[in-house]
Amino acid sequence: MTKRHVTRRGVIQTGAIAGAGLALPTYLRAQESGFTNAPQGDTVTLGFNVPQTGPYADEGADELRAFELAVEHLNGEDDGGMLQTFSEKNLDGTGILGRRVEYVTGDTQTKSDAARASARSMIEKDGAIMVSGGSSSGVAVAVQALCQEAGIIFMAGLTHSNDTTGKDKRANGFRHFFNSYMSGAALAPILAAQYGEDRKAYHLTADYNWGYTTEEAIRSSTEAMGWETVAAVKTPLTQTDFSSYIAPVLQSGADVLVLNHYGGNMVNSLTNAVQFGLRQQEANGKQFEIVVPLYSELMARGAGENITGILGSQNWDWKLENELGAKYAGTNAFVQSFGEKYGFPPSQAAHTCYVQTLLYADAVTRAGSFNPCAVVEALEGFEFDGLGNGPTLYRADDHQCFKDVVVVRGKENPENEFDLVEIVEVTPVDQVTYEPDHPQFSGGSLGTCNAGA
Amino acid sequence: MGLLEVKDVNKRFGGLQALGDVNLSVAENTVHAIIGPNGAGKSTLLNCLVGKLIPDTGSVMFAGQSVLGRKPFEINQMGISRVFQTPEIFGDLTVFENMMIPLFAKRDGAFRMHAFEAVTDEADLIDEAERMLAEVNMLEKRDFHAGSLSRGDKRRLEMAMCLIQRPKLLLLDEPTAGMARADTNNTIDLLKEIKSKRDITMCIIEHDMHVVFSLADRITVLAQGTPLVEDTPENIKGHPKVKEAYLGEAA
Amino acid sequence: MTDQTQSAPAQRPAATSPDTRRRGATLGLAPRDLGLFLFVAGLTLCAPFLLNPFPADSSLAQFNAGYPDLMQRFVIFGIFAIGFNILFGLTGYLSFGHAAFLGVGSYAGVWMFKLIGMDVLPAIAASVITAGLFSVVIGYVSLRRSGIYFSILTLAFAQMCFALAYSVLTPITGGETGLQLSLSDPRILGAAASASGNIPVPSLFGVEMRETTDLRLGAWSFSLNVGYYFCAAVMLVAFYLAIRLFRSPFGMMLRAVKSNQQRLYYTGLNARPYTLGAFVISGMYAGLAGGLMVSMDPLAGAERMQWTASGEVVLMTILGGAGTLIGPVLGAGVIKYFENIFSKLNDSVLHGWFAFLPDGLENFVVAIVHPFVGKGWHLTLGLMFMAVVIFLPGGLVEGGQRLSRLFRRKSGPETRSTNDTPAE
Amino acid sequence: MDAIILQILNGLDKGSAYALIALGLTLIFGTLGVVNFAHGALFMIGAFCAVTLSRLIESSRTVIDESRTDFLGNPMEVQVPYVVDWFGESGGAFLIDWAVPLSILFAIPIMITIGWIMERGLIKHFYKRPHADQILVTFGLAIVLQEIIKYFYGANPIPTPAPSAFQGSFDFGVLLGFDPLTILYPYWRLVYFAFAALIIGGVFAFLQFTTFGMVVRAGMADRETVGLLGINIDRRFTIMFGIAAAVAGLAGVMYTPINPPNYHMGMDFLVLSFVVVVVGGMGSLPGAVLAGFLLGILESFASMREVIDLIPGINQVIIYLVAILILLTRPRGLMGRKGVMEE
Repeated sequence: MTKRHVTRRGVIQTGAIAGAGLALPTYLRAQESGFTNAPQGDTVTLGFNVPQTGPYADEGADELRAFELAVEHLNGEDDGGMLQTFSEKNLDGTGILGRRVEYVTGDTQTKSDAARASARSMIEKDGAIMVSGGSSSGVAVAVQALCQEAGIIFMAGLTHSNDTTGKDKRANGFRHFFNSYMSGAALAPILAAQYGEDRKAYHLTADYNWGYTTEEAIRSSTEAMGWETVAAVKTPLTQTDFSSYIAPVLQSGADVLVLNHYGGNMVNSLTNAVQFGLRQQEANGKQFEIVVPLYSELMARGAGENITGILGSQNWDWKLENELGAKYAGTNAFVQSFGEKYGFPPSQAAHTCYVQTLLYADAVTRAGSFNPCAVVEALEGFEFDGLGNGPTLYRADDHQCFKDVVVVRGKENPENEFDLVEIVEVTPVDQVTYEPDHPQFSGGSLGTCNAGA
Repeated sequence: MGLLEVKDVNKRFGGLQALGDVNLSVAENTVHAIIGPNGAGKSTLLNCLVGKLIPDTGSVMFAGQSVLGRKPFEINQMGISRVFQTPEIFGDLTVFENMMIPLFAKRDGAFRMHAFEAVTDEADLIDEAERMLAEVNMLEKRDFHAGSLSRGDKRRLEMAMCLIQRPKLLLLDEPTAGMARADTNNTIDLLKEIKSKRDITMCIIEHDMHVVFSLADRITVLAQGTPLVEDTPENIKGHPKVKEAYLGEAA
Repeated sequence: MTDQTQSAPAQRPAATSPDTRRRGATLGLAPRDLGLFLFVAGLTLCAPFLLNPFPADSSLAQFNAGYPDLMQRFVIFGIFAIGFNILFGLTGYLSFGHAAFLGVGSYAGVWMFKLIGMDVLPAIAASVITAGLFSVVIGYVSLRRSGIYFSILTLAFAQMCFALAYSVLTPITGGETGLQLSLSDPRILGAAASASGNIPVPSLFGVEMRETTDLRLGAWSFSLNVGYYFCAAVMLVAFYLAIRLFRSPFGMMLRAVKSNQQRLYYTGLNARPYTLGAFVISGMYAGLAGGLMVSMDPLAGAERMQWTASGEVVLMTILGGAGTLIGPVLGAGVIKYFENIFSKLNDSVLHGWFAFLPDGLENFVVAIVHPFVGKGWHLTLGLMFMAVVIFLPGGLVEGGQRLSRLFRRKSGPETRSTNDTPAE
Repeated sequence: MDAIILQILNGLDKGSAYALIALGLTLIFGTLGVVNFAHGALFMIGAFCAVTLSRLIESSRTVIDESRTDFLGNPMEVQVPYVVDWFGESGGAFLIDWAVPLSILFAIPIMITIGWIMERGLIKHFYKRPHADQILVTFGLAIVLQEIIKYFYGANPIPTPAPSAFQGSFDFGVLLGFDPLTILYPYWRLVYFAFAALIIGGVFAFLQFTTFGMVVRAGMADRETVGLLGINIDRRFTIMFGIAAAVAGLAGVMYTPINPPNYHMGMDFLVLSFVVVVVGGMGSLPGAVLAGFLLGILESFASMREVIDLIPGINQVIIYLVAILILLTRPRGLMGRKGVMEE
């Protein structure tokens, strides 16, 4: 084989023990295969990089449960979950391309440095061929860039910032989760329908990238509906008490408060807003309302009954198929096997991670190769169904999935801590689709796929 | 003209007049003692000499230069060393290193970035340090942690650290405070020995008359912030004002 | 805050610098220091082998740390901790904001990659210089106070750096996602994109930092990585300079600052420039570490400036042994090992290890171990901090000393030294 | 004007949390000279006392309700709290509703015990050790406590609402002659402020007017002398440690309705509380309280839209900026004593 690329990894086998060396399994990367971490022997290793410490540890734990479930299903254990409903029937429970799936886990700590360290150890030490997971956009973007460099596939977990498939998109990275723009586009018409078109909004925005893109998306969509934005105030990431940001809201003339917050910030700002009695007030002759663009069921649990009646958007909800019918097939199959195994329904973070794992496995199978470039080709422009979101497209231009977006509202009297939201409506995919060169996503390029080695 | 000339120094702390019109002249190569009852202003005066306090009015001249407004390290560089009431040494360093630091200060000034030279290369300084340690009978303890020395040894080390800089003036702040009689006598002998071996001016602030009369060439008696008398030890001994000041305090 | 002087009840000989006169110095180091330096050099050289003691496919391979990323981290954080120790170990000034220098160093490095080209030397130079400039300013202001007041000043500066970098300075720092390279960067002295259309990777005179050779010996496999050896070489230089500094008059002055500032002033020395010097040197070490970090992995995240990161280097230094030469490096290694190895042990790995046990017992053992690994790795780390500081007051170095004393005692009482082992 | 009054209220409220934590911290840190990185963890444990008590009160027996099904289609399990069995519907509901205030009684003995164990079992041995060692051991302890809580309660925040009587807002503006609905302030936050004032006043009164307090104050000023007088200052310091832990714990209990507690809330407050204590001045209890309120109020003002528009990012750094300015103009913070933790 002629070496076209600069050698990044060579293999020296000392002659005397070359025979023994050849018998070596997964750990080694084979130069000959032409791509990083080509599976050796009869197994293939996937890397699941989730927050296991820090504020998102529970979300990470839920993602990890989904990954474990996906691996079991791929290996033909358990009931197979969404494999039965998936529109592609290539996966038959014999692993991926006949290789048994193994996995390694790591802790992102929700810090881009730690996440990259953990991902690098999966790549360099454990020979992972694909890395997935994550619970924040900072981490997703950082790890995606790393996977691009190393020449392996990154299947993003929960990451909602436009940047992941916008200015920071990478050829080796794929996102199934929806994004800020889609939240805005999905929410705006429903907000207008529920609260009227003559509304004045006050934004509190987390002062970092994800907050910026979310605020921009919600503002532009709602303003297009006729809403007016009274003010937008940025709040520090490390803020725990939002009282001083909430208190002036009523006096500002606004009648809707939009909380562009996630996780702990969202729990606290929402709790504080309800504490200040905003929901009981009237402003401009209308009932005052609060909107949380990105709902996380897990974190919503922390806000308790404060979420009652609050509108927001989700990538998926475990009640979809029950309430809206067979279009969202796959949902029940997944909920069933997840619920059987763990005793409670899965979160949207779990769902997206599970689906990403299956999509990767399927792409490899269709491509007939673990080569990242072949996988990229298989995933680009791929249309599928039966994974819980209805018909979905993996767009080639930016590696973003396009599917319906669920608009939810905090339930009045939740029966248990897993049933906190009710589905209000599903915004069809057409309404949330945008051009690849949309200004909110401009400034980056995919580059070319990198197979490493 | 003395080596140290204090003129009309006043210092107030709030309503308290700590020093009032202090005039003092320390002649070169003498031992000058400043005595006085508690609260007489001895320590305040000393602190004015070394730059820790700045007098409200008056002047302090050392070898023809004013020390006022200078920081302690600058005053030291002018040639004044100070021995503290409780020995101030570098407790975490070895005895040997304690000796090297004043040597470097003497040679290199208040600051020099000698980060990549080796202490062990300074053969001349090492010899000098060891000679000095030998003089104060501490050579065998050169590699001890200074913090672990006995109080007497600490006192001797501190003196050695001051002397190795060859100061023109050595200020001693109650060098025998809290010492047993034997230790006090040892210290007196040490100081006498030091004095006999070199030209040095000493200014001792002392409570203990025994020490003062054993060592001093001249004595200034301070009371309530003002000098009462300045004279030779013989004359001070029977001076009525002195008796009054001390007895007055006692009564 | 300085370490309080502990006066021993009895007189005892010094624990430091037994050689006060140079005898047969090589490389400007006394024999004892030279020995230490060669020992460390040997360890770093052989690290890829020493850190991979288990065969690649054995169940204990999880404990292998000999992969490029972690080895690089060991030496980079070693540099960071060595530098921190120059300030804290010698002068006793406890900075709680040193991560800021690592952070600005990283940003400077990435900006060099973006603007100039992918060679690591300009990037590292820019990192060191930028961190140095920051530390001059922050040090000049903070050193006006001492003790806890100094610590809080440095903490405040670093937290400001972090908060601003994460938010309003996003155009310069990349904010939440970190500062990263892109295909549209100018890179005036290099190519904007590699031949294959990807973002080029950091290199030294054309040799890519990530180039790795896998060496297979029987069941074992060892990764020899260019980046690691580059970092290791830099660390050895940094370590060598630190030894020289410790043994220099300057280092002695710094220890004098810690021991008794009053005496220092009355000995004719100005402590302020000495402490500032130490602060800037240690800031530049931090910048160097930051520059190396982005040279190995060209992304700079704001979190590396957070107080937790500053706290981490404090912990590394104390854990290893503050004021000792090798301690901080050891501390850095231990903490990074925990972070990267223990966090990756999950239940399926545990079941793999204990598979030989009967089922019930296996589950029981896994359940016992489970809280301490994987997502519980923090717990193990916390327990280790407590254990070390309770049982080994001088940090890991003291542990090593106790072991070696024990060993010496066993091997022959006549070699027992009355001296405490020097603080290395 | 109303906006300013609102922010002063906010500042007093934030300030009471800061002051309470700083008060406990300064009792330990500024007086015993122990750098206690575990103090934030004590605050967190206090909050989880409230969580635990609510859970205990809500502990239930499970009844299968055949008429409903759960998400997997199995018969629904319904939880019936024991207190409902014991005290009837309304009595049980009342207990559940008032869980947080009730936790105060529950938390005091627990926190004092924890503080006592910490001091006797661990901190005592570190009084004479270098600060570096104190940092390492208390940081280790903080991590361990945090991880234990995480192991049992998870990483997510846990909602612990205030009693329904204290939900909603009080129209503060009307008292001051503003139009109705201009200055609304949540009842519970007002309760928190009053509670903080009470605790702070209590601690000061205790130190000021009891012999115990006098000895402790003397011990703060000069530990050795008091020791020489034959007074067992160590035992009193142990009790002080218990009190400091209780103050931190109570601050945590009462904080739970304001923000749902999670296992790392202590770490979130840790750095801030150190800043508050140092800005107040080492060894000064009034300084710590004053600095707490000062920083709380300044933080509130800095978060106003008008201020942020004027100086972008000011809300991110205000606390640190103020800390730097104060420490540079006043060498020992607002009311610090000379020589405490200056070396």
